Amino acid sequence: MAEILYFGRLSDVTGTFCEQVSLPASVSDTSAVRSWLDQENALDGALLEASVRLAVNGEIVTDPYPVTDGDEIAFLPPVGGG
Amino acid sequence: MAEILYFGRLSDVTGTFCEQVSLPASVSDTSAVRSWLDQENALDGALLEASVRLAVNGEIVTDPYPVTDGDEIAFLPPVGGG
Amino acid sequence: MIRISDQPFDAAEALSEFTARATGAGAVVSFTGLVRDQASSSKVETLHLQAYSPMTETGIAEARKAAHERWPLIDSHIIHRTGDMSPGDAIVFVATASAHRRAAFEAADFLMDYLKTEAIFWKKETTASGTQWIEPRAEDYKDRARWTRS
Amino acid sequence: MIRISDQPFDAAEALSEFTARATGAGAVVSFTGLVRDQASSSKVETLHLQAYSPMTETGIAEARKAAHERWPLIDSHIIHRTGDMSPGDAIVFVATASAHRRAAFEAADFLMDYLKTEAIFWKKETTASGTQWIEPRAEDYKDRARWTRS
Repeated sequence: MAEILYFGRLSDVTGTFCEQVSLPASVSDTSAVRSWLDQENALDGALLEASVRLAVNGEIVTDPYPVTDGDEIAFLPPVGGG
Repeated sequence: MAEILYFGRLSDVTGTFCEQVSLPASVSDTSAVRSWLDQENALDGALLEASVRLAVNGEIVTDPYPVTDGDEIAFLPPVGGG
Repeated sequence: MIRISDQPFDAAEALSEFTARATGAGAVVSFTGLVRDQASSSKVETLHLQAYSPMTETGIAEARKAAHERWPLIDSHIIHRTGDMSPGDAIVFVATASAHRRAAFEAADFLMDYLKTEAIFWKKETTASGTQWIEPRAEDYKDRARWTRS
Repeated sequence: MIRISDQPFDAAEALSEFTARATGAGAVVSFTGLVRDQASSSKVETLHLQAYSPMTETGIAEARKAAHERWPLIDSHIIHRTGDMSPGDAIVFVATASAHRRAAFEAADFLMDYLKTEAIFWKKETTASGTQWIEPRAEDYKDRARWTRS
Protein backbone atom coordinates (compact mmCIF):
# COMPACT_ATOMS: atom_id res chain seq x y z
CA MET A 1 0.00 0.00 0.00
CA ALA A 2 1.12 3.57 -0.68
CA GLU A 3 0.15 6.39 1.69
CA ILE A 4 -1.23 9.43 -0.08
CA LEU A 5 -1.28 12.80 1.76
CA TYR A 6 -3.26 15.87 0.67
CA PHE A 7 -2.12 19.18 2.18
CA GLY A 8 -3.67 22.64 2.34
CA ARG A 9 -6.65 23.22 0.08
CA LEU A 10 -6.26 19.75 -1.47
CA SER A 11 -7.62 18.12 1.69
CA ASP A 12 -10.80 20.18 1.20
CA VAL A 13 -10.99 19.12 -2.46
CA THR A 14 -10.45 15.42 -1.79
CA GLY A 15 -12.37 15.41 1.49
CA THR A 16 -9.54 13.60 3.24
CA PHE A 17 -6.11 14.31 4.62
CA CYS A 18 -4.69 10.89 3.87
CA GLU A 19 -5.58 7.62 2.29
CA GLN A 20 -3.99 4.19 1.86
CA VAL A 21 -4.08 2.98 -1.72
CA SER A 22 -2.80 0.02 -3.63
CA LEU A 23 -1.09 1.38 -6.73
CA PRO A 24 -2.24 -0.30 -9.98
CA ALA A 25 0.57 -1.89 -12.00
CA SER A 26 0.26 0.89 -14.58
CA VAL A 27 0.92 3.61 -11.98
CA SER A 28 4.69 3.58 -11.53
CA ASP A 29 5.65 7.25 -11.47
CA THR A 30 4.39 10.54 -10.00
CA SER A 31 2.82 11.74 -13.28
CA ALA A 32 0.74 8.58 -13.40
CA VAL A 33 -0.19 8.96 -9.70
CA ARG A 34 -1.53 12.46 -10.38
CA SER A 35 -3.69 11.37 -13.34
CA TRP A 36 -4.93 8.21 -11.69
CA LEU A 37 -5.98 9.82 -8.37
CA ASP A 38 -7.42 12.88 -10.08
CA GLN A 39 -9.63 10.65 -12.20
CA GLU A 40 -10.51 8.18 -9.39
CA ASN A 41 -11.69 11.10 -7.23
CA ALA A 42 -13.27 13.07 -10.10
CA LEU A 43 -11.22 16.14 -9.17
CA ASP A 44 -11.31 17.78 -12.57
CA GLY A 45 -7.55 18.45 -12.72
CA ALA A 46 -6.89 19.68 -9.16
CA LEU A 47 -4.01 17.20 -8.76
CA LEU A 48 -2.57 18.00 -12.21
CA GLU A 49 -1.86 21.70 -11.60
CA ALA A 50 1.78 22.69 -12.09
CA SER A 51 1.71 24.65 -8.80
CA VAL A 52 0.97 21.40 -6.95
CA ARG A 53 4.28 19.67 -6.20
CA LEU A 54 4.77 16.08 -5.11
CA ALA A 55 6.96 14.80 -2.31
CA VAL A 56 7.91 11.13 -2.19
CA ASN A 57 9.03 9.90 1.22
CA GLY A 58 9.61 13.44 2.43
CA GLU A 59 11.56 14.78 -0.56
CA ILE A 60 10.13 17.10 -3.19
CA VAL A 61 10.55 15.43 -6.59
CA THR A 62 10.24 16.40 -10.24
CA ASP A 63 7.73 14.54 -12.41
CA PRO A 64 7.97 11.82 -13.52
CA TYR A 65 9.58 10.28 -10.43
CA PRO A 66 9.33 6.51 -9.78
CA VAL A 67 6.92 5.40 -7.05
CA THR A 68 6.03 2.04 -5.62
CA ASP A 69 3.73 0.51 -3.01
CA GLY A 70 5.12 1.43 0.42
CA ASP A 71 5.95 5.00 -0.56
CA GLU A 72 4.52 8.05 1.20
CA ILE A 73 3.33 10.34 -1.58
CA ALA A 74 2.30 13.88 -0.62
CA PHE A 75 0.47 16.47 -2.74
CA LEU A 76 1.74 19.94 -1.84
CA PRO A 77 -0.13 23.02 -3.06
CA PRO A 78 1.86 26.30 -2.86
CA VAL A 79 3.49 26.56 0.57
CA GLY A 80 4.10 29.53 2.83
CA GLY A 81 4.26 30.18 6.54
CA GLY A 82 4.72 33.25 8.68
CA MET B 1 28.86 86.44 27.26
CA ALA B 2 28.60 83.56 24.79
CA GLU B 3 28.57 79.96 25.97
CA ILE B 4 30.95 77.69 24.07
CA LEU B 5 30.44 73.91 24.18
CA TYR B 6 33.02 71.32 23.11
CA PHE B 7 31.66 67.85 22.41
CA GLY B 8 33.29 64.47 21.93
CA ARG B 9 37.04 64.49 21.41
CA LEU B 10 37.10 68.32 21.40
CA SER B 11 36.53 68.42 25.17
CA ASP B 12 39.74 66.38 25.54
CA VAL B 13 41.60 68.76 23.21
CA THR B 14 40.38 71.93 24.93
CA GLY B 15 40.43 70.44 28.41
CA THR B 16 36.94 71.70 29.09
CA PHE B 17 33.36 70.87 28.18
CA CYS B 18 32.11 74.46 28.24
CA GLU B 19 33.33 78.00 28.77
CA GLN B 20 31.80 81.44 29.01
CA VAL B 21 33.53 83.94 26.76
CA SER B 22 33.04 87.54 25.81
CA LEU B 23 33.24 87.69 22.03
CA PRO B 24 35.66 90.39 20.77
CA ALA B 25 34.06 92.97 18.44
CA SER B 26 35.92 91.41 15.48
CA VAL B 27 34.34 87.97 16.09
CA SER B 28 30.87 88.23 14.60
CA ASP B 29 30.40 84.95 12.72
CA THR B 30 31.13 81.23 13.17
CA SER B 31 34.23 81.27 10.94
CA ALA B 32 35.74 83.97 13.13
CA VAL B 33 34.75 82.05 16.29
CA ARG B 34 36.61 78.98 15.03
CA SER B 35 39.82 80.91 14.25
CA TRP B 36 39.74 82.99 17.40
CA LEU B 37 39.16 80.09 19.83
CA ASP B 38 41.59 77.82 18.00
CA GLN B 39 44.33 80.49 18.36
CA GLU B 40 43.41 81.49 21.95
CA ASN B 41 43.68 77.85 23.05
CA ALA B 42 46.67 77.05 20.83
CA LEU B 43 44.78 74.08 19.32
CA ASP B 44 46.72 73.91 16.08
CA GLY B 45 43.62 73.79 13.85
CA ALA B 46 41.43 71.34 15.79
CA LEU B 47 38.47 73.75 15.65
CA LEU B 48 39.01 74.54 11.95
CA GLU B 49 38.52 71.00 10.62
CA ALA B 50 35.74 70.69 8.06
CA SER B 51 34.39 67.62 9.84
CA VAL B 52 33.74 69.76 12.94
CA ARG B 53 30.34 71.41 12.56
CA LEU B 54 29.00 74.30 14.59
CA ALA B 55 25.58 74.60 16.17
CA VAL B 56 24.29 78.01 17.24
CA ASN B 57 21.50 77.93 19.82
CA GLY B 58 20.77 74.28 19.08
CA GLU B 59 20.74 74.45 15.26
CA ILE B 60 23.54 73.20 13.03
CA VAL B 61 24.67 76.11 10.82
CA THR B 62 26.87 76.64 7.78
CA ASP B 63 29.91 78.92 8.08
CA PRO B 64 29.95 81.87 8.18
CA TYR B 65 26.86 82.24 10.39
CA PRO B 66 26.34 85.39 12.50
CA VAL B 67 26.93 85.04 16.25
CA THR B 68 26.63 87.44 19.13
CA ASP B 69 27.15 87.55 22.89
CA GLY B 70 24.37 85.53 24.50
CA ASP B 71 24.53 82.73 21.90
CA GLU B 72 25.21 79.10 22.76
CA ILE B 73 27.87 77.99 20.28
CA ALA B 74 28.66 74.25 20.13
CA PHE B 75 31.56 72.54 18.39
CA LEU B 76 30.39 69.16 17.08
CA PRO B 77 32.94 66.62 15.84
CA PRO B 78 31.49 63.78 13.70
CA VAL B 79 28.41 62.36 15.46
CA GLY B 80 27.13 58.82 15.73
CA GLY B 81 25.19 56.80 18.27
CA GLY B 82 24.07 53.17 18.48
CA MET C 1 17.81 26.86 17.29
CA ILE C 2 14.58 25.96 15.58
CA ARG C 3 11.25 25.26 17.25
CA ILE C 4 8.06 24.24 15.41
CA SER C 5 5.24 23.78 17.87
CA ASP C 6 1.49 24.09 18.33
CA GLN C 7 2.12 25.75 21.70
CA PRO C 8 1.89 29.55 22.01
CA PHE C 9 5.17 31.40 22.57
CA ASP C 10 6.17 34.79 23.92
CA ALA C 11 8.33 36.70 21.41
CA ALA C 12 9.77 39.07 24.03
CA GLU C 13 10.83 36.13 26.20
CA ALA C 14 12.39 34.47 23.16
CA LEU C 15 14.31 37.68 22.39
CA SER C 16 15.47 37.94 25.97
CA GLU C 17 16.81 34.37 26.03
CA PHE C 18 18.35 34.71 22.58
CA THR C 19 20.17 37.95 23.45
CA ALA C 20 21.47 36.50 26.73
CA ARG C 21 23.02 33.59 24.80
CA ALA C 22 24.50 35.72 21.96
CA THR C 23 27.79 36.53 23.66
CA GLY C 24 29.88 39.09 21.82
CA ALA C 25 27.04 40.32 19.60
CA GLY C 26 26.78 44.02 18.88
CA ALA C 27 23.55 43.71 16.90
CA VAL C 28 20.41 41.66 17.47
CA VAL C 29 17.49 41.83 15.03
CA SER C 30 14.14 40.20 15.71
CA PHE C 31 11.07 39.72 13.56
CA THR C 32 7.71 38.79 15.04
CA GLY C 33 4.83 37.84 12.77
CA LEU C 34 1.38 38.27 14.31
CA VAL C 35 -2.07 37.09 13.23
CA ARG C 36 -3.78 40.17 11.79
CA ASP C 37 -7.40 40.80 12.68
CA GLN C 38 -8.38 41.92 9.18
CA ALA C 39 -8.55 39.74 6.08
CA SER C 40 -9.17 41.40 2.72
CA SER C 41 -12.89 41.59 3.37
CA SER C 42 -13.80 40.63 6.91
CA LYS C 43 -12.61 40.09 10.48
CA VAL C 44 -10.34 37.11 11.05
CA GLU C 45 -11.56 34.66 13.69
CA THR C 46 -8.94 31.92 13.44
CA LEU C 47 -5.77 31.21 11.52
CA HIS C 48 -4.81 27.55 11.13
CA LEU C 49 -1.24 26.57 10.27
CA GLN C 50 -0.47 23.11 8.92
CA ALA C 51 3.05 21.66 8.68
CA TYR C 52 4.46 18.43 7.20
CA SER C 53 7.02 17.04 9.62
CA PRO C 54 9.88 16.42 9.30
CA MET C 55 10.03 18.11 5.86
CA THR C 56 9.10 21.45 7.41
CA GLU C 57 11.87 21.26 10.02
CA THR C 58 14.46 19.98 7.53
CA GLY C 59 13.74 22.81 5.11
CA ILE C 60 13.99 25.47 7.81
CA ALA C 61 17.24 23.95 9.09
CA GLU C 62 18.68 24.17 5.56
CA ALA C 63 17.61 27.82 5.20
CA ARG C 64 19.19 28.61 8.58
CA LYS C 65 22.40 26.90 7.49
CA ALA C 66 22.39 28.94 4.25
CA ALA C 67 22.00 32.14 6.29
CA HIS C 68 24.95 31.22 8.51
CA GLU C 69 27.09 30.48 5.44
CA ARG C 70 26.17 33.77 3.79
CA TRP C 71 26.44 36.15 6.78
CA PRO C 72 28.82 36.19 9.77
CA LEU C 73 26.16 35.35 12.35
CA ILE C 74 26.90 34.60 15.97
CA ASP C 75 23.55 32.83 16.33
CA SER C 76 20.01 32.68 14.98
CA HIS C 77 16.70 31.46 16.33
CA ILE C 78 13.49 30.51 14.55
CA ILE C 79 10.14 29.72 16.18
CA HIS C 80 7.04 28.83 14.14
CA ARG C 81 3.57 28.06 15.40
CA THR C 82 1.27 25.43 13.95
CA GLY C 83 -2.38 24.71 14.72
CA ASP C 84 -5.10 27.23 15.54
CA MET C 85 -4.30 30.86 16.39
CA SER C 86 -6.30 34.00 17.12
CA PRO C 87 -5.69 37.60 16.02
CA GLY C 88 -2.75 39.11 17.91
CA ASP C 89 -1.08 35.72 18.46
CA ALA C 90 2.54 35.35 17.38
CA ILE C 91 2.90 32.98 14.39
CA VAL C 92 6.59 33.31 13.74
CA PHE C 93 9.71 34.67 15.41
CA VAL C 94 13.15 35.06 13.84
CA ALA C 95 16.16 36.49 15.66
CA THR C 96 19.70 36.97 14.38
CA ALA C 97 22.84 38.15 16.17
CA SER C 98 26.09 39.42 14.70
CA ALA C 99 28.96 41.79 15.44
CA HIS C 100 27.54 44.53 13.18
CA ARG C 101 24.00 45.33 12.20
CA ARG C 102 23.99 44.78 8.42
CA ALA C 103 24.46 41.00 8.69
CA ALA C 104 21.78 40.72 11.37
CA PHE C 105 19.24 42.73 9.36
CA GLU C 106 19.88 40.93 6.08
CA ALA C 107 19.86 37.43 7.56
CA ALA C 108 16.57 38.03 9.41
CA ASP C 109 15.04 39.45 6.23
CA PHE C 110 16.32 36.46 4.21
CA LEU C 111 14.97 33.92 6.70
CA MET C 112 11.54 35.59 6.76
CA ASP C 113 11.39 35.56 2.95
CA TYR C 114 12.18 31.84 3.06
CA LEU C 115 9.55 31.19 5.73
CA LYS C 116 6.89 33.13 3.79
CA THR C 117 7.39 31.45 0.42
CA GLU C 118 9.28 28.17 0.74
CA ALA C 119 8.81 26.80 4.24
CA ILE C 120 6.46 23.83 4.16
CA PHE C 121 3.35 25.33 5.76
CA TRP C 122 -0.23 25.88 4.68
CA LYS C 123 -2.44 28.60 6.15
CA LYS C 124 -6.22 28.62 6.48
CA GLU C 125 -8.10 31.70 7.55
CA THR C 126 -11.56 31.55 9.12
CA THR C 127 -13.75 34.64 8.95
CA ALA C 128 -17.50 35.17 9.37
CA SER C 129 -17.85 34.43 5.64
CA GLY C 130 -16.13 31.03 5.83
CA THR C 131 -12.68 29.52 5.51
CA GLN C 132 -10.03 30.19 2.91
CA TRP C 133 -6.56 28.78 2.24
CA ILE C 134 -4.03 31.62 1.95
CA GLU C 135 -1.09 31.47 -0.45
CA PRO C 136 1.93 33.81 -0.58
CA ARG C 137 1.36 37.20 -2.24
CA ALA C 138 3.19 38.25 -5.42
CA GLU C 139 5.28 40.61 -3.23
CA ASP C 140 6.42 37.64 -1.15
CA TYR C 141 7.82 35.84 -4.18
CA LYS C 142 9.45 39.09 -5.37
CA ASP C 143 11.05 39.60 -1.95
CA ARG C 144 12.34 36.04 -1.96
CA ALA C 145 13.86 36.47 -5.44
CA ARG C 146 16.12 39.26 -4.09
CA TRP C 147 18.38 36.64 -2.51
CA THR C 148 19.04 34.58 -5.64
CA ARG C 149 22.67 34.84 -6.57
CA SER C 150 23.57 34.83 -10.22
CA MET D 1 7.82 57.08 21.23
CA ILE D 2 11.37 58.21 21.84
CA ARG D 3 13.34 57.83 25.03
CA ILE D 4 16.90 59.13 25.59
CA SER D 5 18.07 58.28 29.08
CA ASP D 6 21.09 57.43 31.17
CA GLN D 7 19.07 54.65 32.82
CA PRO D 8 19.53 51.03 31.68
CA PHE D 9 16.64 49.48 29.78
CA ASP D 10 15.47 45.96 28.97
CA ALA D 11 15.06 45.43 25.21
CA ALA D 12 12.77 42.40 25.61
CA GLU D 13 10.47 44.34 27.93
CA ALA D 14 10.43 47.23 25.45
CA LEU D 15 9.51 44.79 22.65
CA SER D 16 6.75 43.28 24.76
CA GLU D 17 5.18 46.67 25.53
CA PHE D 18 5.59 47.88 21.96
CA THR D 19 3.96 44.77 20.46
CA ALA D 20 1.05 44.96 22.93
CA ARG D 21 0.34 48.54 21.81
CA ALA D 22 0.74 47.88 18.04
CA THR D 23 -2.85 46.83 17.41
CA GLY D 24 -3.47 45.45 13.95
CA ALA D 25 0.20 44.89 13.14
CA GLY D 26 1.19 41.75 11.24
CA ALA D 27 4.92 42.46 11.43
CA VAL D 28 7.12 43.77 14.24
CA VAL D 29 10.87 44.24 13.71
CA SER D 30 13.23 45.08 16.54
CA PHE D 31 16.88 46.04 16.59
CA THR D 32 18.96 45.95 19.75
CA GLY D 33 22.47 47.39 19.80
CA LEU D 34 24.73 46.02 22.53
CA VAL D 35 28.10 47.15 23.86
CA ARG D 36 30.63 44.73 22.38
CA ASP D 37 33.40 43.42 24.62
CA GLN D 38 36.10 43.65 21.97
CA ALA D 39 37.53 46.86 20.51
CA SER D 40 39.91 46.60 17.53
CA SER D 41 42.81 45.73 19.80
CA SER D 42 41.75 45.13 23.39
CA LYS D 43 38.91 44.36 25.80
CA VAL D 44 36.34 47.11 26.28
CA GLU D 45 35.81 48.17 29.89
CA THR D 46 33.37 51.06 29.47
CA LEU D 47 31.51 52.81 26.68
CA HIS D 48 30.47 56.38 27.35
CA LEU D 49 27.70 58.02 25.30
CA GLN D 50 27.34 61.79 25.26
CA ALA D 51 24.25 63.59 23.89
CA TYR D 52 23.41 67.27 23.34
CA SER D 53 19.85 67.86 24.48
CA PRO D 54 17.48 68.89 23.06
CA MET D 55 19.22 68.70 19.65
CA THR D 56 19.63 64.94 20.00
CA GLU D 57 15.93 64.40 20.73
CA THR D 58 14.78 66.83 18.02
CA GLY D 59 16.91 65.12 15.38
CA ILE D 60 15.64 61.65 16.30
CA ALA D 61 12.05 62.88 16.28
CA GLU D 62 12.57 64.23 12.74
CA ALA D 63 14.07 60.92 11.57
CA ARG D 64 11.13 59.06 13.08
CA LYS D 65 8.70 61.40 11.33
CA ALA D 66 10.54 60.81 8.03
CA ALA D 67 10.23 57.04 8.53
CA HIS D 68 6.48 57.32 9.15
CA GLU D 69 6.08 59.44 6.00
CA ARG D 70 8.06 56.98 3.90
CA TRP D 71 6.60 53.67 5.13
CA PRO D 72 3.07 52.70 6.25
CA LEU D 73 3.99 52.16 9.90
CA ILE D 74 1.49 51.51 12.64
CA ASP D 75 4.00 52.62 15.27
CA SER D 76 7.71 52.91 16.03
CA HIS D 77 9.76 53.12 19.18
CA ILE D 78 13.31 54.34 19.78
CA ILE D 79 15.30 54.05 23.01
CA HIS D 80 18.88 55.32 23.30
CA ARG D 81 21.18 55.15 26.32
CA THR D 82 23.59 57.89 27.36
CA GLY D 83 26.28 57.85 30.04
CA ASP D 84 28.49 54.93 31.04
CA MET D 85 27.79 51.38 29.88
CA SER D 86 29.50 47.99 30.20
CA PRO D 87 29.91 45.19 27.63
CA GLY D 88 26.60 43.41 27.04
CA ASP D 89 24.52 46.47 27.98
CA ALA D 90 21.89 47.62 25.50
CA ILE D 91 22.79 51.00 23.93
CA VAL D 92 19.96 51.36 21.45
CA PHE D 93 16.60 49.79 20.66
CA VAL D 94 14.45 50.41 17.61
CA ALA D 95 11.11 48.73 16.97
CA THR D 96 8.75 49.17 14.04
CA ALA D 97 5.28 47.74 13.41
CA SER D 98 3.35 47.53 10.16
CA ALA D 99 0.78 45.39 8.38
CA HIS D 100 3.41 43.64 6.24
CA ARG D 101 7.05 42.89 6.92
CA ARG D 102 8.85 44.90 4.23
CA ALA D 103 7.89 48.29 5.68
CA ALA D 104 8.84 47.19 9.21
CA PHE D 105 12.25 45.86 8.10
CA GLU D 106 13.12 48.87 5.95
CA ALA D 107 12.02 51.48 8.48
CA ALA D 108 14.00 49.83 11.31
CA ASP D 109 17.06 49.63 9.04
CA PHE D 110 16.63 53.30 8.01
CA LEU D 111 16.28 54.48 11.62
CA MET D 112 19.39 52.56 12.69
CA ASP D 113 21.42 54.08 9.84
CA TYR D 114 20.26 57.52 11.00
CA LEU D 115 21.15 56.76 14.62
CA LYS D 116 24.61 55.47 13.68
CA THR D 117 25.66 58.39 11.48
CA GLU D 118 23.49 61.46 12.09
CA ALA D 119 22.05 61.28 15.57
CA ILE D 120 23.79 63.77 17.86
CA PHE D 121 25.84 61.43 20.04
CA TRP D 122 29.53 60.96 20.74
CA LYS D 123 31.01 57.65 21.91
CA LYS D 124 34.10 57.12 24.02
CA GLU D 125 35.54 53.66 24.58
CA THR D 126 37.72 52.81 27.57
CA THR D 127 40.04 49.81 27.30
CA ALA D 128 43.10 48.73 29.28
CA SER D 129 45.18 50.83 26.86
CA GLY D 130 43.25 54.05 27.49
CA THR D 131 40.24 55.93 26.13
CA GLN D 132 39.33 56.64 22.55
CA TRP D 133 36.50 58.57 20.86
CA ILE D 134 34.77 56.38 18.27
CA GLU D 135 33.42 57.78 15.01
CA PRO D 136 31.15 56.03 12.48
CA ARG D 137 32.82 53.53 10.15
CA ALA D 138 32.92 54.02 6.37
CA GLU D 139 30.29 51.24 6.10
CA ASP D 140 27.96 53.25 8.32
CA TYR D 141 28.05 56.24 5.98
CA LYS D 142 27.59 53.93 2.99
CA ASP D 143 24.59 52.28 4.65
CA ARG D 144 23.07 55.66 5.40
CA ALA D 145 23.52 56.82 1.77
CA ARG D 146 21.22 54.00 0.61
CA TRP D 147 18.19 56.01 1.74
CA THR D 148 18.95 59.20 -0.21
CA ARG D 149 16.29 59.75 -2.84
CA SER D 150 17.32 61.31 -6.09
